[in-house]
Amino acid sequence: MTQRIVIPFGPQHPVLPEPIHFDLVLEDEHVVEALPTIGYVHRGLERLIEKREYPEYVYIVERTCGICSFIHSLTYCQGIEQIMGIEVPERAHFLRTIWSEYSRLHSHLLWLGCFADGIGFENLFMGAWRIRESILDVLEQTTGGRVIQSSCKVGGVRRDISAEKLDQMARDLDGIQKEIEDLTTVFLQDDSIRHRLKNVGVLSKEDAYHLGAVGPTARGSGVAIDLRQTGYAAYDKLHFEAVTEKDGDCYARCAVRARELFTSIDLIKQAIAKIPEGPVDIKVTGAPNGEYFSRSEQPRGELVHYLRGNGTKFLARSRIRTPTLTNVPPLVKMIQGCELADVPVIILSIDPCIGCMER
Amino acid sequence: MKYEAQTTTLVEVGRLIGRVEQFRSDGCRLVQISATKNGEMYEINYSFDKDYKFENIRITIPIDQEVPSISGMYWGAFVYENEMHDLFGIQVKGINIDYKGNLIKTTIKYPFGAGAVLKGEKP
Amino acid sequence: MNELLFLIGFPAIIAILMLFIHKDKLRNYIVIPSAVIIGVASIWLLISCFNKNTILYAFPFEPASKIMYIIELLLAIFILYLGIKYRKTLTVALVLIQAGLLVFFETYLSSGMHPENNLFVDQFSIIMAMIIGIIGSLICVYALGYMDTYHKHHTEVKDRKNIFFFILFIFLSSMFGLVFSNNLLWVFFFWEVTTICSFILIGYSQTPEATNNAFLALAMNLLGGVAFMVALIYIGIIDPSGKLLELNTLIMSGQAIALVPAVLICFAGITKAALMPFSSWLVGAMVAPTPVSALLHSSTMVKAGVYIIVRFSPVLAGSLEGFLIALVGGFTFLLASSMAISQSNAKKVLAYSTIANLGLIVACAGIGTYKLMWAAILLIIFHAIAKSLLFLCVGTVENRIGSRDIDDMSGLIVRMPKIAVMMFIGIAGMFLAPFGMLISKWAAIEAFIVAPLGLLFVAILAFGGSITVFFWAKWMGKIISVPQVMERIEDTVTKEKWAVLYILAGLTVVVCLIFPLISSVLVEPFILNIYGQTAQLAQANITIMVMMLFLLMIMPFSMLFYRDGQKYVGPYMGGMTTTPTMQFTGAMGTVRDTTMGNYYLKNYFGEDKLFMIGTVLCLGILIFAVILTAGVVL
Amino acid sequence: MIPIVNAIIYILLAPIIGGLVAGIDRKVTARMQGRVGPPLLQPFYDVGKLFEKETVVVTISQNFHVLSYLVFMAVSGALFFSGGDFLLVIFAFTLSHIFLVLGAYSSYSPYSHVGAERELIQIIAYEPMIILTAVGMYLVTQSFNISDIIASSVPVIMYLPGVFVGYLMVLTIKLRKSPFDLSTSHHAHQEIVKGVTTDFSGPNLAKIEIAHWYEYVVLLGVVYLFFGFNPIIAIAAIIIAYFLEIVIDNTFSRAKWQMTLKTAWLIAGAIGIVNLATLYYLRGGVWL
Amino acid sequence: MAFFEMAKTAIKSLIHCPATIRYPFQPAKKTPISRGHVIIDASRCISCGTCQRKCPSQAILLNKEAKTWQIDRFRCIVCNSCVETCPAKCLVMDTQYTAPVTKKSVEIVTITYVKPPKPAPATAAAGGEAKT
Amino acid sequence: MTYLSKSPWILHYDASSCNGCDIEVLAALTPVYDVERFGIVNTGNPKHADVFLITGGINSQNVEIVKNLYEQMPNPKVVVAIGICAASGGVFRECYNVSGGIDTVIPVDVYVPGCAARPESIIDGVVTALGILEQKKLAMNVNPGTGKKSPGET
Ligand code: SF4
Ligand code: SF4
Ligand code: SF4
Ligand code: SF4
Ligand code: SF4
Ligand code: SF4
Ligand code: SF4
Ligand code: SF4
Repeated sequence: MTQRIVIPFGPQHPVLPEPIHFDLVLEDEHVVEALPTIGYVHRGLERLIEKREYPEYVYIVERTCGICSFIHSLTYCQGIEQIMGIEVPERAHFLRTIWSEYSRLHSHLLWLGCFADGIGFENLFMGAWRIRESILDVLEQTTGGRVIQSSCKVGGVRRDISAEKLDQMARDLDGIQKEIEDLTTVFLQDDSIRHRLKNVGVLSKEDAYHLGAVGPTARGSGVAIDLRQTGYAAYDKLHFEAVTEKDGDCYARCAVRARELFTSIDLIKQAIAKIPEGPVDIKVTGAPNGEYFSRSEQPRGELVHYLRGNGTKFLARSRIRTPTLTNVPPLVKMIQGCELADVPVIILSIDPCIGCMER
Repeated sequence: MKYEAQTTTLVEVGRLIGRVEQFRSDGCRLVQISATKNGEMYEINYSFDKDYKFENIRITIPIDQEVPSISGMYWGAFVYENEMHDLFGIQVKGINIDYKGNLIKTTIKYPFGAGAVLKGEKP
Repeated sequence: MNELLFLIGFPAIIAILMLFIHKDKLRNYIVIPSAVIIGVASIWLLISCFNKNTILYAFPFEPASKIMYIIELLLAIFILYLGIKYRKTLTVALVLIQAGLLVFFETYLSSGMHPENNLFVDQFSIIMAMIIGIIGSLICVYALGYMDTYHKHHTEVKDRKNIFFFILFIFLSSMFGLVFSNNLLWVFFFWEVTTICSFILIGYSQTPEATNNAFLALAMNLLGGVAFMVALIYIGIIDPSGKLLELNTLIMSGQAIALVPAVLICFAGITKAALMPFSSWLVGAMVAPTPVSALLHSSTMVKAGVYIIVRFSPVLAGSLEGFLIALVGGFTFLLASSMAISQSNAKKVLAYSTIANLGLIVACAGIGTYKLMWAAILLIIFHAIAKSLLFLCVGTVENRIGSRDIDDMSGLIVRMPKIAVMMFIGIAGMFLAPFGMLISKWAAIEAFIVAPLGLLFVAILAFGGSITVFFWAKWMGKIISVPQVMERIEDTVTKEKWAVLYILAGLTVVVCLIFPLISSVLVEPFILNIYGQTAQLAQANITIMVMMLFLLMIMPFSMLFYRDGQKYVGPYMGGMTTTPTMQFTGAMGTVRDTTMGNYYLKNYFGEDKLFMIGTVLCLGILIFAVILTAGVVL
Repeated sequence: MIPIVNAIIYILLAPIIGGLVAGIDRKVTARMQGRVGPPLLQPFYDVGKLFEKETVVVTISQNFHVLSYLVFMAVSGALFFSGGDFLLVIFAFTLSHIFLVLGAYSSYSPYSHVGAERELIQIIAYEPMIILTAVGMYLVTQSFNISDIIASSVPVIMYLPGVFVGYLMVLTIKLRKSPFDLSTSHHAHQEIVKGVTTDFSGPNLAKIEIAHWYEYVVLLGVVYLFFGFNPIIAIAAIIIAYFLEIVIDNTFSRAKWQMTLKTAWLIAGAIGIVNLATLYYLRGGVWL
Repeated sequence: MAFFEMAKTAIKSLIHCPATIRYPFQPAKKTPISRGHVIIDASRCISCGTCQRKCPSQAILLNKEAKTWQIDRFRCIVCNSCVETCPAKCLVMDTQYTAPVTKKSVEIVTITYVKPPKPAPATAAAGGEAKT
Repeated sequence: MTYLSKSPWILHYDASSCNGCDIEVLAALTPVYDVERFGIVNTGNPKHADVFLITGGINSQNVEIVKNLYEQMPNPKVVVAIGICAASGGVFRECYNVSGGIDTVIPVDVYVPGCAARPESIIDGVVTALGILEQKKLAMNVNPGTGKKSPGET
């Protein structure tokens, strides 16, 4: 009997910026067994709900994850607003949408970079993150924070963006779009990359759907789930289509994200063109009583905040179901039988965000 | 801004599997499973979605009651069910990949469960 | 001549003695001194004959030949009986054909033959005699201890040690006979005896697998025997006087006459040397107790095959047939090296490596320029020493840890440090500069490049040589990768075993150091004698090699400097903490062992696929060569 | 005498040149990525730093393997620059690499282990091509001796364009540049962390680094041989070749081992051998 | 076969100026609303304690008796909550981030606000607003 | 002046952070901030690292990991706690699973505040750490030979 190689892959591992662990069992470089261990980032923040009043809990919620921090706060606020029946001013909805899409841009670029790093393409990593800095600049100029925006609140948003700034943002986006085009061409055309991504980590459409894949992981397999279609925030006033690819391999998931960058740019431009004038928040009084599953589309897919109020300032339960958590079963399926070199590629291809997955 | 319509149906524990099977055969996907402590009872929500139509079924169980696993129908349910076990202490019977309490290791046992004592709190 | 007769006769006498000794103690008392005597005798042969080129001895032909004829017929009957008993139709058929041919030869042809110089000795024979006499008898000594343990572990195998040692010494005797006979008929006799010896040794454990493999070996070697016999008949027909039966005359007689028998005998040599497509018998022979493997691989049997081919090399040189034979060797080298990558069984790795190296030797001999012949002889010498050392090391390890799997040898450097170091030397001897095998390969490259059609072989060497690096290096790696805490378990190895291993390990190094001497005293005169010119390595390179060797020997002392001031930490495990025995708590809370297997790249270097390719390729070439030869004859 | 002087000069100067090359490499790479990059002398700072660190080992024999790696790398380079036999240089080169591999094996970390196995795959991938390079040089100049090859004023490159292409690929592997940075990598992160060097630290790692520098100089020295007829062209060729390697490094993702092996053997087998066969034919050898 | 897709960008970057901001030799990127650290105008703090209550990270500790306002900068997550909720508008978010330190410490400020004797509190607050 | 300060190699580990600080650490490596200007390389391997950049408030499962990584770094080494979580546990300080700051597990040399810590701030933090690294090196010269043999070693 030849021996197998057992590799503790993670929790600390340079291709995984976040801690997660796999017991990899290899024959040569063929993965015959891969079981994940999670829990390295579990903080237990959902129980802080009992110690923070619901308006302050936004600050906790947006620190579920530093990448789509804004969308967490948005989803939470929308949930509370629904329970309390608050009508948020229209301009606030548009601003939320704009910031959401900027978050998506920065998240996707970040992912493209990490992904390039995972397949050993350093220059591309640098390229993606260089472009991402211009997105972060916009976020900082409009919210005061690079990664933690602190701009959403129950009842609207904390800050407005001036008309001139909005114009300038729309203009800058053209330049960014050009740079992103160059970047994504490399991702989608270069044969050394295709060799690493094509037919790697294939997830069939049926598996994707029934294993609970969401976001680009699902869309890469041809399952067109995109919660923005439900028309929350200002998405009901904007036009876009869910980006899908058929093949279900790493390349398809990469292509979905690459193409979504352009959807986001387009959505931002539409929103800037259509944004109405008016106030950006309303005063909120009282306390939520009721429950709601607030859903939204994060860069990684469908996010669910289950909120349950009991009429006091402290909620009874907040449960955050993040896209990464539900993308783990498909990941476990995909990783069986791949090559060692594919392991980081496949793991990264679901764009795992352990921070929010474990809360 | 649109809020989506959501329905929540109460189901008896015994009929849970039947209902879930129905969702599966209707082509719904499993959105999430989550537990909530409600007094001396646990509520467990199973949420499904098909074409953006959100449906939720809910069972209510006493703290020490076992629930059946739905991982036979939805393979991926094991993450939620293990999580539910690790955080609430709810026993789930027949999970396909049973971590036996090792999915999320916590400083205190069943931090969301009845009687969990948080930091800085007195028992 | 007395030395020759002594070397042939003495082991035979000891062999017969062995048959009647059942007491282990007593056997030890006889085997060890006689091994020493054989070794000393072969050294004596060296001292007395090294400067005399070819010496021919006129040993009376008739009576000896008659005895051999009778023995051969008896052996044929013996095999026939076994073949029928085990229902091996192929074997039976081959024995019948061979015996038929033999009877034909003896009745119709041999009467008029009067070869005179039936025994001879030259530098090449001396080299072979040294290999047989020293390495072979060392293996016999080693076998004493090994067989004890073997029977303790394998109680199901009937203890037939007396027969075992009987055959072992017969083997040595017949090998001596083979290299000292100048009469092809006699060569054939000894040839057949080695075949049957190996047959019995391979089947020693009498398990179904062993029996099958023994018959496989037998069948393939009988096939070679048939070819040999045909060659003899051919010679008998073209030269009824029997003068051409004398090896030296035949070789001198030039291609026009000697090519056909040469090709046939080389075919026999290819079966015996287990080149593709006949490699499977040698791999199958691994079921035998390890000393047998060591013997077959290093000093006897397969060496008989290449010996005869190298002998005929001057005849082959420059002919298309020679090129084809070389091609078989070349492909065997490439493919067998590749197959070795996919093996985790240490003995199989050794087997494939042997096959590969024999392939290389045959490739050299087939092209047959003087430089290549020089390289071929060097390969024979270095291979014999390093390979026997390795087999015996594996045997010792196997005796102790109960596995011959390389993956199970991890941490051997801690568990059995002395053996591990010796194994290291053996492995290094097989593929690293400045050790012997590498010197020989280097010589081969430099020789092929100026040989006709050489580029192909240079390419084969370039690829095959680097492939070799892979499987040896990963083996070395396994030995020194230590899963933290391990206990030392080598104290039970017996004194004789140690002695044998020390001598062989010492030889591996020393022969490298004195190889310029060996080359100038034995190999170069021999080649000069045949070709009128000879090859040698440039003086500067030799100096550098020797310096490297010294450097290699000094380097380990650097460890002394590192004894203090070191901080020890566990290996990097992705942040996981490990126990001293390298376990960590993995997913689902299970405790896992950190195991590490080597790579086998089965999809690329898998045995089955490559063996198919090799068989088709080499069989095709051989058939072509046979048709070509037949064309010449008709 | 001259050979020994050359060897000594090599042993003293090669680390300096190699370190500078590494520094330039990092600087140019950084600029290709739109960054400023480290100072030119950064590799020296790194090595200096590593020597200042404490020695942490998993097993004591690691020290021995690394030292041997360094020593034999220097030896093979010295052989090269003293005009020795090309094949011997290659064998010494292999020997030193085996020590690196053994060092990796000795640490019993799965990451180094996989790195070691991959390093071996790389060795079998590139070695045939290096030997064919030597053979090509022989066919052109009728000698394996570096001194003779240099001395002959034949424009080797004219006869061996295919071999040169093959050699460039070997260079990519040996310089551990993407796409062939399988076993350990200077840059982007790898699934096997740092592969063979994972469990080396401090002074040991510094020695590996210095050995790399020695190696760079030898490898670039071989490029020189192709253009040996004119030193200026040769230096230019070295610069261009190295620049090309940097560009390749920056425009490829990492290949898997299967791809590496296939590409290397295909290029060595196809381009290299065809080139040599043609040459053989031209030189009046029989076919092949 | 499409290789060297990245070459264009790589060569372009090589000959162009790097994107790097040479911090600390060049000033850091900052915007007028960048959240750096909270500063207090101790002369206007009315010791109401709102900031302490609204701080999600409990970085602020107000001691009414000792008249001190204390901030632990190693707890403050610069969320701006205190600044937004302070009724006296005496807290400001400065754009300069807190410098790294080797020892954690808290910053204690003595509140120097003196209640204006006569006018009613409402007017005082209004006055404060008028000033800004 | 030693070479240590010219070539600080970092190891980054996310010990239960929200990612905010981690992506800022990564951002510091990328073109706009390019810490390689200071010779900083993100090694991803404790055995090569001099500076341990650690984010997050450390949950129970991470305690052993962090200690292990710290242990595997050769001396002299410094630990830089990046972000408020790493300094004190931050907003999650009261969470049941957060031990509250890196200094509850291993000694911390530099605290870099911010939520998330900005890349410039991280640069400042590493620069501060270099001074400490130098001091530690000097202390090591004064008191060398800390190495000891582990049991079972040959
Ligand atoms: S979000 Fe997760 S995957 Fe992406 S960069 Fe951060 S840690 Fe890595
Ligand atoms: S999915 Fe990841 S990126 Fe998105 S909010 Fe969650 S943690 Fe952040
Ligand atoms: S080691 Fe194994 S094969 Fe050898 S004798 Fe013992 S049991 Fe038999
Ligand atoms: S560690 Fe390597 S891949 Fe990561 S940013 Fe630095 S140079 Fe790039
Ligand atoms: S701006 Fe400066 S660095 Fe950039 S290209 Fe011009 S001179 Fe060079
Ligand atoms: S900025 Fe936020 S965290 Fe900091 S003191 Fe104010 S409220 Fe507290
Ligand atoms: S700072 Fe503002 S909120 Fe805080 S106590 Fe003073 S006045 Fe009240
Ligand atoms: S300090 Fe803030 S940004 Fe950093 S990890 Fe903690 S919560 Fe996230």
